[in-house]
Amino acid sequence: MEEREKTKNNTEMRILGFLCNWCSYGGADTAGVSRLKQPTDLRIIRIPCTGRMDPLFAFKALISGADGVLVSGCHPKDCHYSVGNLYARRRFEVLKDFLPFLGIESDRFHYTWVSASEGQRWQEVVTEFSRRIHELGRNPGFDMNTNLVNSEAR
Amino acid sequence: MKDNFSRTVAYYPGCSVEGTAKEFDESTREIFRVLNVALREIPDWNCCGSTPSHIYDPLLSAAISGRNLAIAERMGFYEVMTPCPGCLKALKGSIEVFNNPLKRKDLLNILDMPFYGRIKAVSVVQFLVEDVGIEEIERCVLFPLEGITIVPYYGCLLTRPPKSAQFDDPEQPTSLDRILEAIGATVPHFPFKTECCGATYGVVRKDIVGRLTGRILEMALDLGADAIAVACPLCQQNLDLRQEQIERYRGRSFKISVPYITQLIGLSFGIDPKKLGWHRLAADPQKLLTRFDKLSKKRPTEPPTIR
Amino acid sequence: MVARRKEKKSQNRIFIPLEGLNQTLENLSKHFTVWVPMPSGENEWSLEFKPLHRGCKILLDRQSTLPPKKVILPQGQTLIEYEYKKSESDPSKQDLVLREVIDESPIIVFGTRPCDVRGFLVCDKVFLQGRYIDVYYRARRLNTLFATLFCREADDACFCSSVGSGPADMEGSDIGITPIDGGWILEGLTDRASEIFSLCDCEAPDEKQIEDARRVQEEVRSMRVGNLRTDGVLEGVKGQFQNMELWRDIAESCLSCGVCTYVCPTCYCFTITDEPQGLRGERLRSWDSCMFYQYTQEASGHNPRPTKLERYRNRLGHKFSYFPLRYSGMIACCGCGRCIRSCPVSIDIRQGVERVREAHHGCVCS
Amino acid sequence: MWSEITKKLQETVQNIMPQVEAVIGWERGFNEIRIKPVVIKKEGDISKLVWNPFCVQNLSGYLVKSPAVIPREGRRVAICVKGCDSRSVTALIQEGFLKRDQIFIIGIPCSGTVDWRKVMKRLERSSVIHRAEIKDGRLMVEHAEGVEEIPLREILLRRCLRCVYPNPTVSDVVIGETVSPHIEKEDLYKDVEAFERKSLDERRKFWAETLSRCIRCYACRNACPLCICQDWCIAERRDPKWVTQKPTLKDILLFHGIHALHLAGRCTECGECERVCPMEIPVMFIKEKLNETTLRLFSYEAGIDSNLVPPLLTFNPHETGI
Amino acid sequence: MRIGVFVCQCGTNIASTVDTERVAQEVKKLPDVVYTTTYMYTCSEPGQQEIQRAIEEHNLQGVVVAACSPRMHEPTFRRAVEKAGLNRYMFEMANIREHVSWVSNDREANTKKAIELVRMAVAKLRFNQPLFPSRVAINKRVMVIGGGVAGIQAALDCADAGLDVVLVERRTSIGGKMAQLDKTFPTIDCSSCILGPKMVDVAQKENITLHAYSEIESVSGYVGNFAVRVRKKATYVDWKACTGCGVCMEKCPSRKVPDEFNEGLSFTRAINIPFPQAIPKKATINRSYCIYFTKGKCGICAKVCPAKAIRYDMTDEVVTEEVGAIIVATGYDLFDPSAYGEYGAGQYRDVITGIQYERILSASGPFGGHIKRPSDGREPKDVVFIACVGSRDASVGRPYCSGVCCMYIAKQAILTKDHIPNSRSYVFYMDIRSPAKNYDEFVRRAQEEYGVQYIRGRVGKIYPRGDRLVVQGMDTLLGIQVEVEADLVVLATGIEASRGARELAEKLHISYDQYGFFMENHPKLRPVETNTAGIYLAGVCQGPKDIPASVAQGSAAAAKVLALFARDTIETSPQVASVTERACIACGKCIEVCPYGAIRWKELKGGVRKAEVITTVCQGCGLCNATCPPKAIQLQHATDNQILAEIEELCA
Repeated sequence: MEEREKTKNNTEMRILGFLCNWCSYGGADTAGVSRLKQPTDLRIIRIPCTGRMDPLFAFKALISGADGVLVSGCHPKDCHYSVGNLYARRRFEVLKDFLPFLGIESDRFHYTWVSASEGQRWQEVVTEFSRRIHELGRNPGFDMNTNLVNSEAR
Repeated sequence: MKDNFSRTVAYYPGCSVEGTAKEFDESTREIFRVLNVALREIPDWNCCGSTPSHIYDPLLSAAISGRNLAIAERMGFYEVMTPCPGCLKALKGSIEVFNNPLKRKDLLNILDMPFYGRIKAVSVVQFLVEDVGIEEIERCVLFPLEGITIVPYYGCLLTRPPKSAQFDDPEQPTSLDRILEAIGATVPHFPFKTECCGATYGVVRKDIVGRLTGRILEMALDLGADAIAVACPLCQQNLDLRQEQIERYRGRSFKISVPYITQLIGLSFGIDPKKLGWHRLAADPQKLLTRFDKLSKKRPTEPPTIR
Repeated sequence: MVARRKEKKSQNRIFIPLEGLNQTLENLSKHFTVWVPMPSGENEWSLEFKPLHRGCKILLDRQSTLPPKKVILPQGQTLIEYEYKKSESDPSKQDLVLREVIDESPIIVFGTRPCDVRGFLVCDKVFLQGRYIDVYYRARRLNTLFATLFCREADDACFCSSVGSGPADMEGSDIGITPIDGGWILEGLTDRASEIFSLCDCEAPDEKQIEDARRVQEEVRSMRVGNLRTDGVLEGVKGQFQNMELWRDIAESCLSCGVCTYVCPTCYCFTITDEPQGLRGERLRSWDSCMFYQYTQEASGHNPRPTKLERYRNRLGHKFSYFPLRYSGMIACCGCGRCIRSCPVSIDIRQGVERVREAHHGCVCS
Repeated sequence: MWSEITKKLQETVQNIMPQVEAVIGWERGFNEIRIKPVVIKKEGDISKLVWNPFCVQNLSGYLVKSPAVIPREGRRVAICVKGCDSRSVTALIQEGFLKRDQIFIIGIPCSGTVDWRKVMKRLERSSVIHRAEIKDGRLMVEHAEGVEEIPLREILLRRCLRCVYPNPTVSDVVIGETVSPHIEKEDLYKDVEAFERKSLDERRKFWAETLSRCIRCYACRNACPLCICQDWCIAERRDPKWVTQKPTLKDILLFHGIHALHLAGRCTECGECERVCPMEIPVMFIKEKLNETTLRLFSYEAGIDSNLVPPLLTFNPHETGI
Repeated sequence: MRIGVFVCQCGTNIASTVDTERVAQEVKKLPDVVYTTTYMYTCSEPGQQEIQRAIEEHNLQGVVVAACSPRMHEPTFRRAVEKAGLNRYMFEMANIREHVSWVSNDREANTKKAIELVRMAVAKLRFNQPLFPSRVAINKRVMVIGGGVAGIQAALDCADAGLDVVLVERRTSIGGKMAQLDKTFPTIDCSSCILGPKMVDVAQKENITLHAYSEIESVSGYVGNFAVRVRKKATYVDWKACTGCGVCMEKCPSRKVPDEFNEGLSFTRAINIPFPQAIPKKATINRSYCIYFTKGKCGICAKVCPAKAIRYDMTDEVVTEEVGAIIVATGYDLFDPSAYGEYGAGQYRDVITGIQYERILSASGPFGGHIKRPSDGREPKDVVFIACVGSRDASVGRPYCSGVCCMYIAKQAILTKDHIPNSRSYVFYMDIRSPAKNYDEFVRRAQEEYGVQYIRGRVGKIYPRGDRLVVQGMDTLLGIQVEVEADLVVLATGIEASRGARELAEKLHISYDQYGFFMENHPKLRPVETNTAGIYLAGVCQGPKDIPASVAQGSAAAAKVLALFARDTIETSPQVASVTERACIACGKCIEVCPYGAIRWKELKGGVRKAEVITTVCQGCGLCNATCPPKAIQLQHATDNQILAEIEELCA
């Protein structure tokens, strides 16, 4: 109960992380092994490469109620699959630019590069992104699951 | 008047050319008239701050030069040209400070006038090479300096530091070489083209300038040069005005003329040496001018109109 | 007061002045959900039936883009809500709890046109006749009343008179609406009407208004909208079933989109899906369209209608041949012309029918 | 003027008919202002062909979408294109769906096409249209209730009012005089910019309200010549299950997101998606934003150069700031 | 599906900040979960047995372990469930240690996070499918690209072990840079004397196929089965017939051809054999100097050739070699010192590079082993060496140390003294880097025994004085400017990536660093492997190194190939892309983006095309999956459904 009190003021945000298996997932592991403390909001999904990351995954998450989506992969030119992240960064950049057009803050989607050795950098990335999402607050979204106006209608 | 020129550029003369380097200013204005470029002197320009200001406070230095740039910008210019490499460095320094996001605000606060940092500062030499073009210079030559051997001397600041200068090769520049070749002179490879002349030590440590300038002069003589072409008022002062001093120091007679590149260009354009300020040089240029009169033949082609 | 109300109760006609429409319907909306045609967006030409809300703009001067089909047959309708209850002691055991969602709230659809109501008469055959009665449809259908306009707004796409209906066809409607100068005359057609009139708080029309209305109705009754001939098409579709050149001719430009079926008052095709979320979920019935490839996609991978040609053939055939063959000659088309008007490539179902007849009989005799 | 071009068009088709499999063009629809696509396969049908500002449809989809009009070996299919349509053809060539030598492109410069709904709105009622004629930039409509004259500019489709490629960018023959664009290229995305000056809340509200009208008929998708998934669109399929059948805004938005992001860097702004929407949703506006993005980030415009690869299907290892 | 969830306490590593009991209780409520438990050390032998027991007892069809990182123990648990009869891909891990218990002390938040991570793992597992690896046969031939010392060593080691080897060399002879060297440090033994026998060995081994004067055109395939197209450039001499007699070279009238082997210090003929010990010892015509090709007539070589081997009409030929592994040993090039304008390289003829000096010192060099100045042939008395020309200098884009210059300068200074006893050598250096066996002793000998003057500082300028050169620099130890008059200046030019290295890397699908050196898989633990299975690195192409290190790496790469070839087949991961054919719309976008060329067209009847994945080539990156618009191509074990399930579990 006391524990619960402690977290109450600081409601968790719903943050999804898509991490490539080779660099950033390892980087997050490194941060853990080094006991680098981080905010607890992030939930990580392991993907083979940022090239696997369809921007629509992030898009769907953000219109389904996620407050933030963080994608991290190998540094450009260090991609395990040589070019996956080079395709990915173009797609992410487009998505970042697109979201505000629909009324979703660009900052709710962030992508970065963290290598398997950069535990400390991972800590910084998570801390900073979580801070930013807390600053933005809940994603008001699109009146998510309730049926449309005149729900009866359709 | 303006309409008759092919282009117009903002001109920042700087203090030196109002004093010891008057001939640099005179010859610059003369040749640009032939080259069909109008120089618009920045109205109410102030001193660039020179060495003292940036040693005292780089921000102050940036603001002092920034004012000149801001005025030029307000006049609608995107480029300001200055003969003096010292002034050039100060002007460029100001733009560098502007481009530093941490310092921009402070600079603008001091400046207290609109400044957008889109203006570029260039030296006369850079303007001649990049904006006017060597071919255009060559086209305007009436009396090629044939048979005359001239070594180019760039000094320290014209091409360096490379990050700020963004012009020519920092260690092995060729822009003056190419201009000299274009006006018909013989240009030997001059290994000391970027060696230091001793700069302001001419006042406090004559021995250093004696040694440094001395070897430059000696190398030029050894290469059989009739003149050393320069593009910096301070270098010119050390090489020309102090030549006698250095002769005493080195125990060797030089008597070599040290004109500005613009004076040489002017000569080839057929402009009266007097208008180009040749008479103001300390080391007597008469020998060179006589040689020029004797050797040069007017080009058969009709000259471009000289206004 | 009491006497007056009584008098009203017995009346079979009321007059709603132009400016009194919203108020009258708002009165009704205390007892019913009142659906009216209104612009689908601020500056749009399209109209949609939506539940009345205060200050909304009711437009009765043109046919709605979307028919009121969704009032009875929503685009997405939860039929059943379900939940798995896991046993506390043994997580491998669980019970299934079901809840049927049947909506019986009373509804009035105000401002329908004969073609709109005709659509429901077609759907009724499917959902309310025979061995299987659709309880979800029935619940809504029985609790919905229609106030229908005598329609004067036919355009080039309309052809209701050609399919057994007409601009004055009041079959299936509970109230007839006749537009006259200065307002509307509402006329009870079924027993349920008078009950509604009593809630409207309106005056009875005067003699002149009744006369005006009579003249309008006369005029509308005399109108014949559309000159499509449907004789012989019943067999025509069957006969030309394999004539793919014909169908290519008719539907080559079809985009395979669902506009025609979604704007059609008689198209009732649906799909049923389960939409789970953890241990809960719902069984959903949603609109589907025979123009979609996925509609007939079979689990085996086979698709009996692989191209738009087969699919368009089905749409036309179903409306003008298969349905009438099954339901004693009733054409499953109400002639509203919505599919023609909204089609992105202006495919005209009338032309399709004519081509079929022409191909079957070798000539067009009209 | 239009009849002249129609005549010229018919003459041209007459000439090329022996060499082509078919000609995809436009013919009169159920009234004067509604035109529909037609595939001419025999000489006798050539007289059906028309050209006028009611020829709204982009026909390029018929070249690739099943069952497409496909030429036999060694023959070609002729297609009539407006400026905007020609970019779609180029984009299809770019992505390998078409070969340039399989098609014969009849280019028609276009000064704008008419939005029939705007005409109806001006008439203020639905009515039988007897005659429609365009002269000197005005449309004259003779209908059951009277005659109406409307300046053409007021009834053009939104896509046409912001058209910068009115002349075909690729063609084998051009019919008609070159016309000048309605707007300057630098103004192309000024609507996008204006919209982006609104607050995020306003933008979100706008899309929530506008998209709530969507009935998921997929006309926007099917009319798009570059929406190549068609029958296999993930918005309609259950495996993989991206979108549910639930009639929620989330699912509608997801469909439009899929549609838009799949077209990022590929959309040629022919505006068909928006034109065909029965609910008058400005579907193209979403793509305009993505095109503005790809133009700014990658200096790329789709359907201009058939040798280029769309920016999201390639990469540049050296680009920075991305 | 019947799913079991095992929540690991990891001693106290997890349990101290996560309420594992509660996690186990909470996830019991999830659909399909029929069994949950906690365990102290799940990865331990008894822990694994507990999983196996539960699988049997509860008839589990899928297992989730919530424990450490899958990068740690996923293979362990996969093996464990496999032993109990489950497919190894019916297993998922939730990382509640590295990503939860170790990064926060907030027990409540951690527990909630752990529950959600397990929920996501369960959600994904419900979409898992059993997957089965396939096996492919290995083609036990190996290709070595680059015939320098590293490549030669690798080729010989492989050949000695009985493998068929294909050696591809860009130049007309193998030997590489080492063949150009005079002596080697720190032993001063003759370079060609130790390399020569190895080169001959290559020529004589029957199981080595040598393609000299050849370049890699394209590479396809995958580990065990590569197909490499090799372009054999036209030599205009039939090498089968050529005996290497050299008559053509003697008689060739085109005599002003810069001798590449001698670094341009002398001339050779338009038809030439690069050096006497060349392997293969065959003549090649240099087209741009050959009079027959430039003027259209001559043909002297054809006339004099006793073997009638001249073929003016020869064209490039492309051969395809099928191999199971590739060793890349493409070596390096030397920095072009003209970037340093102040040194006047190219300007002053007596300012030369280290490799040029190497040729001057060599008995087979331009001056027959006598040290002479290129300008006037005079024997130099004062020789200045300048270190770090194009090394450790960010301003010319070479911030790295080339590793060998300090040593070769010392060697060259010693040799100078040996050749000209009364000479003086000066070395301008930044630091002396001599860390290997006997290296520092060698440098000391140069300083102490040979009296080489080491001056710590950079050179600022070189300028002529009379026919000599003045080297003006800084002595940072004394803090003064120094000027040294020299007869000859040697610039110790640094190592840079071989020209064409980047293009080759792209053909091979291996990565390279910003300077063009190929990337090893792990800088410490996998130094000769690349990220592409079956492709190995040897020598300087991976980064600057000296001869012993290059040779060692050549052998190491050979050992890796032998280890790979010790098996007859290799298992390929089933985590590859797979096409749902009927949903494929044949847009070809997957083919366009695939970094491995692992997707190709498949023709169905009726001219219908569909994409097809070559499962053995596919590396499982999923780029195609993200690109495919109708999602007809799905990456197994990371399908859309699986990822969407995870997203929805969290967001819905």
